[in-house]
Amino acid sequence: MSAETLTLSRAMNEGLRKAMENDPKVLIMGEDVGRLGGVFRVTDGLQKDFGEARVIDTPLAESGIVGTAIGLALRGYRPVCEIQFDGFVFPAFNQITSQLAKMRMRSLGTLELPVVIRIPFGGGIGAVEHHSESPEAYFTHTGGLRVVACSNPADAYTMIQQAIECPDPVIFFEPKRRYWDKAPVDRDLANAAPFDKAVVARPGEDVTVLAYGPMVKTSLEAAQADEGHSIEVIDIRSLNPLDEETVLASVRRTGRCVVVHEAPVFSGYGGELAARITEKCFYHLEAPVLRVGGFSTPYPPSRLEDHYLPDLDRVLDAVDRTFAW
Amino acid sequence: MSAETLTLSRAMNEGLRKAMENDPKVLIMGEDVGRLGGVFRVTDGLQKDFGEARVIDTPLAESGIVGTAIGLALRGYRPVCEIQFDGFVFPAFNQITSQLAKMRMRSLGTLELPVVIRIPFGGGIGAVEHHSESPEAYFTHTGGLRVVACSNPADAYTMIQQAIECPDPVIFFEPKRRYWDKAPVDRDLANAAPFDKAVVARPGEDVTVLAYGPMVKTSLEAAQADEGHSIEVIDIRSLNPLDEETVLASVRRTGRCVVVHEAPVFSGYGGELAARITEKCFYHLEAPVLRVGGFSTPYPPSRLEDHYLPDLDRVLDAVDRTFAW
Amino acid sequence: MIVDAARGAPLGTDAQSPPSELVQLLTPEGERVEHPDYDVNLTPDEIKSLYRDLVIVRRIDAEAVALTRQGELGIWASLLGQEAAQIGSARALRTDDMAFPSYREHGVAYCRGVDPLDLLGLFRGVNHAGWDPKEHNFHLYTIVIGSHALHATGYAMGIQRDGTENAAIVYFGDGATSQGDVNEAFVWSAAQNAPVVFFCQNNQWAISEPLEKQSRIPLYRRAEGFGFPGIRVDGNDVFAVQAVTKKALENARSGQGPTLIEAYTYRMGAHTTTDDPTRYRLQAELESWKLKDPIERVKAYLVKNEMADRTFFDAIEAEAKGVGSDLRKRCLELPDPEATAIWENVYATEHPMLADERAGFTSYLESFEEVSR
Amino acid sequence: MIVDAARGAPLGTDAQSPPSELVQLLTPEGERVEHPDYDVNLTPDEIKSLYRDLVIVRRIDAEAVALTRQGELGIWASLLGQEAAQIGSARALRTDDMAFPSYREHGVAYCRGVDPLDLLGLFRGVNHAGWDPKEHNFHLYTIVIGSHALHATGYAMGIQRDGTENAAIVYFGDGATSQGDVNEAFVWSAAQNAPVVFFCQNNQWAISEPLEKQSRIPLYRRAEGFGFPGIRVDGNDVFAVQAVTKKALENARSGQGPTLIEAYTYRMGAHTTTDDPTRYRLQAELESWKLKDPIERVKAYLVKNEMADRTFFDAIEAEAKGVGSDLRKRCLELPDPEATAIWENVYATEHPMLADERAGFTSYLESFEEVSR
Ligand SMILES: Cc1ncc(C[n+]2csc(CCOP(=O)(O)OP(=O)(O)O)c2C)c(N)n1
Ligand SMILES: Cc1ncc(C[n+]2csc(CCOP(=O)(O)OP(=O)(O)O)c2C)c(N)n1
Ligand SMILES: [Mg+2]
Ligand SMILES: [Mg+2]
Repeated sequence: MSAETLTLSRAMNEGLRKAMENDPKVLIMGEDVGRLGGVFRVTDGLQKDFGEARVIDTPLAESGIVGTAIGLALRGYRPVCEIQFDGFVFPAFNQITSQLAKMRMRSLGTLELPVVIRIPFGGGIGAVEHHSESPEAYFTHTGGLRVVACSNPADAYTMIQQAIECPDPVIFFEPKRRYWDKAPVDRDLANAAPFDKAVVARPGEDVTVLAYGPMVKTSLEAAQADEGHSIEVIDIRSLNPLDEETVLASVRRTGRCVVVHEAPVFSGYGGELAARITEKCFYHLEAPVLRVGGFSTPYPPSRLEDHYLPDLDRVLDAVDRTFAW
Repeated sequence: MSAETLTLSRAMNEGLRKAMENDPKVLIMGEDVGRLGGVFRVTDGLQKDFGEARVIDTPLAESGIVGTAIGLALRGYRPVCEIQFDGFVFPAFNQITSQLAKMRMRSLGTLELPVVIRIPFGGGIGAVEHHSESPEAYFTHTGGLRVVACSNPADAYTMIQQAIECPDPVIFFEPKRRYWDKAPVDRDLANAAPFDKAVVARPGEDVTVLAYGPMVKTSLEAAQADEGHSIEVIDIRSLNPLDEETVLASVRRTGRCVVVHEAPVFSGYGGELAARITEKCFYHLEAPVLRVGGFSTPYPPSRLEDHYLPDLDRVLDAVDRTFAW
Repeated sequence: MIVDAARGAPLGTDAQSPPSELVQLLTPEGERVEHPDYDVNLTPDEIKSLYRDLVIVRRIDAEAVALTRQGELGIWASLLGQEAAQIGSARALRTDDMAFPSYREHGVAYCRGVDPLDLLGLFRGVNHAGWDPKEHNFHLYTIVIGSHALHATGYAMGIQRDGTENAAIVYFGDGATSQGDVNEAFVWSAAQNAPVVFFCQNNQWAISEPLEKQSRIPLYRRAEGFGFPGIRVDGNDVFAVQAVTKKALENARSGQGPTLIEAYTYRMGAHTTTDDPTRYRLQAELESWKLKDPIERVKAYLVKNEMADRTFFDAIEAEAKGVGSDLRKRCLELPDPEATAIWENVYATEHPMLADERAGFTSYLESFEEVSR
Repeated sequence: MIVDAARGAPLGTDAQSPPSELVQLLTPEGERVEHPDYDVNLTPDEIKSLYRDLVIVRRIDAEAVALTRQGELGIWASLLGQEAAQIGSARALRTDDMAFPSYREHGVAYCRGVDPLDLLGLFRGVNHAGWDPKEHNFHLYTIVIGSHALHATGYAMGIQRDGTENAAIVYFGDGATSQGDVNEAFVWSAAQNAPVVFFCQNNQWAISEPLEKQSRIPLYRRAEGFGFPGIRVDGNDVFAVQAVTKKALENARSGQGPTLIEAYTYRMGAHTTTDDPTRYRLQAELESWKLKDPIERVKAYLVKNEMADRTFFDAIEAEAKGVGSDLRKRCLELPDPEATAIWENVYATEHPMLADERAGFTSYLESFEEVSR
């Protein structure tokens, strides 16, 4: 096994590099992705090695980034777009929702748009407004898109390559506060789980905790800290399609479930998980599926984000409540 | 009581007129809202009577419509924006999500944006692509916005006036396939329920059906048709804030609940309702909350919409399933 | 006073003013005129062929309007009056150029070899688009105004990377020039020097809104502000449109970047079959544009120059009629899609939840059949 | 070859070329020069007052950078080098005009009477914006690029409807000109003839991207394409900026509609304190711009014309220092908000779910206190 310890940012970078080496049609585009290497250095060095035609510093216009990426894909390219921060994906929302997601169906399958949209997401880095959003639910509700989130360097490396290879458009969420976390990365793709499968990040017996992106680490820490219960943590990884099988099997076994995400709970992705799990495991559940997440407000100023964001204690509080039901 | 029979479109029109008469700061803006009176004639005659300064035929740019409406609101106006069809709200998504929803909080409450965004929504009119969408979940997940949907002429008349009076931004959904349905309209606002309250549209004993917008009528027809069960139909009206009290009281009484909307079920608003109700009524539920809605695909060509959209039979099928659980 | 101030543009709105800067090679009366920068050199057969296109396309359009009236289509966006803008520009394209239409480009579709029947699917509601864009180098209709201007620009960036001598052309209306996406496409194509031609059919109206609601100067001048050439052409003059488009395409193919063409024309019909233009525009305006009809002037030219006679015109008329009735017949035969089409082509490969939904719905449907059996 | 084709603009990118069309009234050496269309007539006291503004604002900025280095602020967007563009334009405003800043307009904020402390809240993370826009006629900072160009335009439409003689001004960068929203604001303001001045600080960089990634011609020319005037001014010349802005504002107030001003300047510092410009630009460029410093030239002018002496400059220096240390002191005292602020000001009135969340969280927090007691 060729595992080497990398930061998540570096693992992304190497995954992108690999994809570019394997397929000359793969392009990188976005604001500051060239000489600067992106504000999180995910594209560091790629323009130097692959040239300005393949690593494009774009005009400052997100609708333009996604719209021209669609055009490039129609011409046979595989663009990987970087949206600089989560809060800046909204100018591109129209192109994503009405064009990127729908063009395969609109064309009766004659067109495909293998476009990947990378979005560093989530809070916890003390940033100013619009730099800490978790907009995944907007995309999971949009049929035609695949939505995935990586949580660690190893997955970053493999999932980005799988996403680029995928013929469908993929919204690829990267947990920005975990960019500098290090972990071993196995460079052999053959060992990797398919990017549309959930994985059990930590097996357990008593309760299932579902998380993705930055909250996987938080959930694992909670599981570690809880001496009273054996917590199973599942890294959802693919939000749409959801790997129901893995999730339902776990909840049927444990009978309890807590969903964790940073996004506001109200009308968020956790609602889907809770509703679906409840429908499919109704008689297995000892307590309702509980959701831990951001509050139903705009993201607060960063000095308040520790309150706003789920942490180990809030996860454990929810776990405890499922036992007290 | 001064009830008169009006179409929903006409009731909207008269509600808007009333609001404009009551407050000279109320403006109407949108594409074709002037001389044409809007493609659904909701603003018919208003430009003629209130002039071009108050009823503005805007450039063809939705981000511009919402963005300039925000500016007008900052100057003390109360703009009511028309988005011509549901599928055309997405170019304005950035302005709605990052500006309209968040400015009160951003300003520590010194600014308010009493902007109403009217969106004719939903399918069933045999239209081409982008003219039959149900994008409400994108907005219910966005803190800072109020999201309401009217389902009948009487509510159209009162709710639009309440929305315009409200100091918060309101996303106002109008059930486009019901525009030509007629019903009595009570012009006395004092008799109207607050626009953020749900109403029991039809009392019943055995199962609660939750709906809003166009699906209220469908649900009422289902209730009417079901001879085996006594169905209570609740018109949610306000999606955010949700009137939990009315909803929970009903479900606790019936022990069964079906949620109906046209939007795709996956990661939709029904997920929130199901998750929330399950959490708050866990021991009252005889069956999981079931969701009836659009499929997790783009909206299909109109010749397939009768399959795609929930109808009486699909509502009853879900009701039956809650009894068979 | 408020009203006036708010109506805007008191400096003098010349957006609508008589277009003096307009490239014209054929007058409404059918006279050939010279232009210092543009010329066409067409054989009589080529001119007759253009005439044929114009007539047939108008006929296809009329048939679709009739089919809509009879409930066979849900809606139709008529190109009536815009035939020369569409045929002239489309006939300037090479097969391996790529065209991105809006929703009214039935004439362009025809020139790109799309079976008119395939256009009807979307308006009838049996599909969202019925042709393979790659087969015709003619993209799908785009209904969300302006979005496809960016697609064309991106496609043109792909052409640059492929190193081939091709161009993309994108069609949109006067109203579309207000959309952020169209302006972003101007930004991108200029900064990237992309081989794309922006073809704006200024038909004077965006549904009920006249041009001055969008712009106070002629639209072709927008391009200057982005650093590439803009030109206004008589959109009812098929010769001029072809000449101007040809040159813009050549410039694009030879690395000289984008051009904006404003084809000055008129939407003779309603916005769509559901629209009622009597609510917002005057009959007189329509009458004045009738005198500038794009087909009549070619006919006048052919007649004046004795290039065609009655037999020719009758034959074209008959052919067009045939195309129309054939289209009607085939339209009525268009099958409705199966319910399961809802889940098709959403993703490239099996999506477990969609598969569940489809299976669930199928057995739900079967439950009715069982009951009725 | 692909690389070259894709890099774009082989026609000759003059977006970056030496700005000959630039309005200048004071050279980098401190010489007053004449301009046919623009002039300023400032008393020595007024000039000294401008000098004072420039110095104090630079000092506020430097203090904020230092506070960031020391971890007291999370981030800071320095205006270093752009003082004249901001002071010159803001000093042209009337109190009852309205300004819409981007996130770097600390100099404008200062002129609008915003306590510099109130600017720090957002960068420290104790709030999203710390001043009342209505009190200062200075809107909140807008971080999402370009969005506020539409707000300013809408606000200006409100001015039209009120019938008052005012104008709105909106500040944005060179990069922002690529955003759809900014271009839609151009469309709207032209069509509506709104009294708005678009003030673009072209500081040559959008984070790491040089201007030619956004445009191949000078930015001020963008306005032509929309039918209103654009003008490029030496953004490091406080006299010229003031003169040009004053005229544009007067035009707006008197019903002549929008103007685009491109203030040609340079971002002397990093994009923000988290940026590392050595990765993408050369020291030589910085050095050449140092010679055009906006403060030095006013100083040279004052000295040359014997309007100020050492005592004056020392006094200003001391005052600036005082402002800086006072700011530092007050910054350190800025209290963190209470957790319950999360639910405040989201809606105008009580929102039942938010109330539930707040109550739930409060008792959750209390449960810890109980444990720790
Ligand atoms: C983004 C968006 N907003 C609104 C509409 C509704 N709509 C359809 S056509 C049209 C007018 C288009 O005018 P123009 O661009 O001049 O094209 P024309 O129809 O005249 O060919 C409008 C507003 C739309 N399709 N897309
Ligand atoms: C819509 C949006 N996209 C991306 C960003 C991230 N971002 C912040 S500043 C910036 C560059 C802005 O450049 P410019 O407009 O020239 O202003 P300057 O910072 O030079 O003053 C970018 C890309 C943003 N804030 N908003
Ligand atoms: Mg038009
Ligand atoms: Mg800049």
